[in-house]
Amino acid sequence: MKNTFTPDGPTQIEIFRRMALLKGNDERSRKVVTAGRLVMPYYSYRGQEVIPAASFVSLTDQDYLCTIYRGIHDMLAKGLPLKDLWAEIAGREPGTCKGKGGPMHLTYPKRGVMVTTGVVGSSMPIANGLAWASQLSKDGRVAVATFGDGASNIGAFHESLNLASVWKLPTIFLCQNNGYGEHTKYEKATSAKQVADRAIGYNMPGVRVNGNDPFEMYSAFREAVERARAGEGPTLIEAMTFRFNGHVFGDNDAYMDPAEKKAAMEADPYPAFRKKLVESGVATEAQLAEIEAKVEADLDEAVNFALEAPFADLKEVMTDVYGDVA
Amino acid sequence: MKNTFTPDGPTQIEIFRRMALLKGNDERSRKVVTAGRLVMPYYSYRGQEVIPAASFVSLTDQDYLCTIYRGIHDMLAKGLPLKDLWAEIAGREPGTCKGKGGPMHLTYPKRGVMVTTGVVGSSMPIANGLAWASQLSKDGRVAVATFGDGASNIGAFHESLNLASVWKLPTIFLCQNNGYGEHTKYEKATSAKQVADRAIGYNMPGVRVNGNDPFEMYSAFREAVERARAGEGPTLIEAMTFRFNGHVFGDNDAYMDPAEKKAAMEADPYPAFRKKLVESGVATEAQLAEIEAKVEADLDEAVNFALEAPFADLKEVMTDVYGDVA
Amino acid sequence: MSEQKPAQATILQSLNQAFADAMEEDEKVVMLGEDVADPEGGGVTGATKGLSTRFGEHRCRSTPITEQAIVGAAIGASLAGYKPIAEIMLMNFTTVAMDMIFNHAAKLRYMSGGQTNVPIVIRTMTGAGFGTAGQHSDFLEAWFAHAAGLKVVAPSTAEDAYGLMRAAIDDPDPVIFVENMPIYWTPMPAPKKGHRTPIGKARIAAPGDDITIVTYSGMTHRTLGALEAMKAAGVSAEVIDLRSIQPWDQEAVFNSVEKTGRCMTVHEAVKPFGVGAEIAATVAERFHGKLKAPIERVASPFAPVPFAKPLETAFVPDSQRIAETAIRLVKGK
Amino acid sequence: MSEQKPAQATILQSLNQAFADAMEEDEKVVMLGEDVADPEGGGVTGATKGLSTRFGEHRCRSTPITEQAIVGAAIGASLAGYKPIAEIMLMNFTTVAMDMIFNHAAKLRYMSGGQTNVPIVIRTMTGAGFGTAGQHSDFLEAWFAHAAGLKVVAPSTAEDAYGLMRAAIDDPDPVIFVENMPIYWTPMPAPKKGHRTPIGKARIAAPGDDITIVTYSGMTHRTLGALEAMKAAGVSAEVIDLRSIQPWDQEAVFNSVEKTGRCMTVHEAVKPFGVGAEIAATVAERFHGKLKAPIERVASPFAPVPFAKPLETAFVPDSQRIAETAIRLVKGK
Ligand SMILES: Cc1ncc(C[n+]2csc(CCOP(=O)(O)OP(=O)(O)O)c2C)c(N)n1
Ligand SMILES: Cc1ncc(C[n+]2csc(CCOP(=O)(O)OP(=O)(O)O)c2C)c(N)n1
Ligand SMILES: [Mg+2]
Ligand SMILES: [Mg+2]
Repeated sequence: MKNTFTPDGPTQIEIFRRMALLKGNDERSRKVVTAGRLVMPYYSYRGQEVIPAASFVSLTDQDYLCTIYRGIHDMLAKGLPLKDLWAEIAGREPGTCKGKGGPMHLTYPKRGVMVTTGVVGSSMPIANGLAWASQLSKDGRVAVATFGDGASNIGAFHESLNLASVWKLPTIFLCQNNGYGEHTKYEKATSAKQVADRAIGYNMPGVRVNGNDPFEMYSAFREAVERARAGEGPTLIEAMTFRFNGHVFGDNDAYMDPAEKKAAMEADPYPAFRKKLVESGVATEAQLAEIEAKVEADLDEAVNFALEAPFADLKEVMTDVYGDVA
Repeated sequence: MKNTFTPDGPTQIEIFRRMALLKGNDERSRKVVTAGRLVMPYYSYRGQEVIPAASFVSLTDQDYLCTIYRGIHDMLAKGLPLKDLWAEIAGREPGTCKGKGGPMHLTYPKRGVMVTTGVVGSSMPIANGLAWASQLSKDGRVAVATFGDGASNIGAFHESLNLASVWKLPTIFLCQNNGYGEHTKYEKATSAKQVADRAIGYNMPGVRVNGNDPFEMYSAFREAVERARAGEGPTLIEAMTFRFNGHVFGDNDAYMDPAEKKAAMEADPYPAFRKKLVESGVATEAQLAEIEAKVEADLDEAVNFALEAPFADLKEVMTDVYGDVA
Repeated sequence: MSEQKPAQATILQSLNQAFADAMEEDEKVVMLGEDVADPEGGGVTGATKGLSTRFGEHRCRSTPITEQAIVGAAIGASLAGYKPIAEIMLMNFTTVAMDMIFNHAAKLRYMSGGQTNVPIVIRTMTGAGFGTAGQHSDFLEAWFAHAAGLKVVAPSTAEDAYGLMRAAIDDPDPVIFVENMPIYWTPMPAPKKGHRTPIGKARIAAPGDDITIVTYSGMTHRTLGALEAMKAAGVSAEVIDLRSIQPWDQEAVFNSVEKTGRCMTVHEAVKPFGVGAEIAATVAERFHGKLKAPIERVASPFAPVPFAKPLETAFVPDSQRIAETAIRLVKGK
Repeated sequence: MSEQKPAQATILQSLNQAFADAMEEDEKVVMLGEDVADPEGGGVTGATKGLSTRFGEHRCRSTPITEQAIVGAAIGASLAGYKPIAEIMLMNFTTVAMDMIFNHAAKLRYMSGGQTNVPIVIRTMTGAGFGTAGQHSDFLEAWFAHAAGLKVVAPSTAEDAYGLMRAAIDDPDPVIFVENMPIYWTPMPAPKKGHRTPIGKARIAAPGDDITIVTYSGMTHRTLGALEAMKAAGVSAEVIDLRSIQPWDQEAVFNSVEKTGRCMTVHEAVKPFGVGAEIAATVAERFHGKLKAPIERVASPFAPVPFAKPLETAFVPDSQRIAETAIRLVKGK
């Protein structure tokens, strides 16, 4: 299938920049956790960077994102600043949520990161509401819900896709199919040959793409965005990918076929895209190295900032429960 | 499409007998309610008789049924005796549930009527469990969940069809599509062009049939039964029909197009099938009249029995909450 | 003072009026739920009749039967500045949407460190009396009151139905709005346009001296209906209609018990772990050593709601039981 | 008596043993939940490890992420004579399956007039302490205890984890089995094979004279951890580990309060409308005029669980707070 849209040179470089940021951030996170400098449940997204990086270049800061516990890549690609991120996952006061949300509930409305949920499937019903608001306000914003392959089996998925379709909402349902839900393989949990097949049941466009191919991903997502902005309703995108570090960082991969994992890691999209950019002349090696160096420098700064920042006062335990109570 | 199975003469007559029973019972129910002899929320199924009548002739008493508030036709077709039914809907002690369940929660395990639910969609997850039990016991029983078109949009539908498919359960999902959920038209609530389309998303057979045609209904359902008994897994059947008396008996039909209703009532499957049986020589007019007379006589007996039966003792309010407590 | 006969309205009419007034005043107020728009009848009881015709179907929108999606859509729209009123037809069906209500609506403000909030109203009907049996009549307000981040209100009068609905729509946080069907159609003094009943403030439904009876929703009327029998027995009860359950008006209850020295609670929800327990525990702690009688809780028995009319009638607390309990507490056995 | 060092086991091991023993003895005992079978690791914490290998994947079956379907399948299989143990990984996710639990599992016996029953166990983990924040740590036992037809248990020891699990599997009705993660891995005296802890019977975790502290689940250990500080202050507390919350052992609590004349409750769930309210209300009513001090309820503050470690730590009641409360109640301010 030919891609409908192709990112131009600067966009390709921007996609790469976001991929580098995401990859660097994941590696740094695992390092900091492994070193014991920070304690948190960490759901590594390493291997899935292309999906949000190549998709969200087609969004504006005003567009909405509802993501999940495995969603830090989504948020960064949507523009969540590193310092706010790191202070939050370290539980510190200057974190986006004053340390009260943590890695599973990061929120940053300034860049449209509206909800991060720890409940499987629950990003979708809320994204519809944001999309409904756009439709009411006629402001052209789209709402993206990301979720996993496992989440495509839960009731909230079904209700959300149906409502989005009958209401013609500008919601984009972005399924990141990494082949597993926790330790359970796709085939053992999901009856659909492919998640994209389910779109037929909602009379909406559904497409399976290679989520590790920035060009395919860019095109499919941009199509969905244009459709949403044009008032033509929702799209279901199933982006095929793989999580390199299992479900939660530190679990052992006993449930996984080692060969499957090895093959996936050898097909790491990051070096592949990097190489392609240089070979096609879109970017020079030096340019890309500079991007990567900048990521590392920014990470140094963010991590230091976060780990030196204070925790919120204990009275914060009781604030933000209600808006009208001190 | 040619029907795979055709009911033989005696089966046709049995289908008619059940249709006559169901139709007679609905008419009697509305009469008794209208006369004020019995007070209950009544969800008339008039117009939908063919679906269970033509389907359940392929079931045994050991097969399981989970049905809904609009499900008295299903139960009667599954063998629930009239006296037990009437005593229950009258709230009397000899009712199937001692009067504690009422019309929305009739239960009669002796004939496989395992659950009647008042919550939209909730027949399906439980039917799967009964089907799982059959699979574990290898006793060849099938479990039927009936539900409406509106219910096909709720989360429980999705979760149930997916689980039934990945577990290859002998569950039959029988959607009675009467074009409305309460006052909302199919198109306004359901994104799928047809509910049957959703089967693709579960990689299971899905078929839309004319639920008012006893032959089509018989064939489709029997196919599903044979598939289930053979261990080949679940089927989704969407049976097209119409409810002649709106959502709950007594509501006004303002939300309905009068022409639509008129056309549906003119296509009443009952007189049509009756005529066909006589014309094709399968039954004589006298035979059918006798069946109908028997239904009326049985109803007379059941209604009188029920309305003369005592209510349960007030201490029944506190029994059957737990099994180990007096 | 002039002796004008006050205008009458039912709770149902007052709710409808509250919706219309709020939608008129603020275009951010929107409505969604099953059958709520006029082509679908304006709600199964007509509570939302006329709204879609007047304000457009985009602002009063019928949904599929899909409670998770309904509450989710309300939450999402509220995050973007709207003030949605979501109808979950019956309280038992809130169970289908419980994740959206409890894990999301209630918590997004907190988990986001105050960056977002969820100003939605979830209205839901309940109450025994119509023979709808085990899955259509339960009172679950104690669950919602146990959930930090939610508010819970349950009016018993037309004025408060209006006033609390307006206050709930104004409120910056999610409010569970409990409507009791059996009192839907009773004519009562009509609300004034624009009236607000503050959330968290109780109402003294009847003043008295010997015992404080704390109640809410439909049971307020049954408690008031018990006053005559109490009076005949020489018992003067102060009836407090809580109106809000989370937060509940401790000050009003304390002031009353200070005066009466006795307290009992009345609700239709089953007794164990119900709202009465929180009130009784709080009052008992506060008035340790000062109460003239133990605090009793009148409530439904610990069972699902039965269908059969005599059983259903016996299930719900009635005025006689309320009166007997109050008299026993005041006069001794 | 011989002074043998008793065998040790963790709650996790004891649960695993209970499953294995029950499945061995009765082929109708089956298990389902996310990742419960061995190809998926035998449960995220290994609670069900080895079962599918030993008894077959048909009897210990991994499911999709689909809690309504999980509980529904358990209900259905139980109606056909099986005794399913369903895992809902975390207590917060029971919200997704609440209709199946509350409207169906709890009520089918009643609504069918006793023709059917639902002998299932729903196990679910919870508890703050692992930085999993607002949607993974809540205690919702008060909700389930408010639902007629359900039983609710929450063990604090390895013996009771085993004994209550066996009793729950035997039980003819649905049992919500609450597991507290922070005490999963603590070695404790091991259960005896076949042991049953009767549902509804409390355990005196420590005898004492001055005050009765009613608690359960992980908070039992924090309460026991407070005894030393109490002792130092001259306070002797009787600690009652409820073990069962619905039904709860009123007799044991009453006997103790009869002796001590004082009572307090401790749980991790938030305070308002929590389990402590029911206990306090019941004890206060029963001991009207006889208590030497008001009944206080130690519980988590009325907020979601925060992520940041210091805040999370401050959120959960600790031994110090428990000790201080008990000392204050006994010794006065
Ligand atoms: C309703 C619910 N059930 C169970 C869980 C526990 N859980 C957390 S992540 C996860 C796996 C989700 O898999 P998938 O949707 O494929 O996303 P992935 O983690 O692979 O990105 C599960 C079962 C949960 N968070 N919510
Ligand atoms: C979860 C839930 N939401 C709402 C209702 C209220 N309700 C009862 S029947 C019904 C319509 C169902 O329509 P459909 O599934 O098409 O079945 P039909 O009544 O047409 O047979 C609704 C909305 C309910 N019972 N359960
Ligand atoms: Mg996955
Ligand atoms: Mg219908």
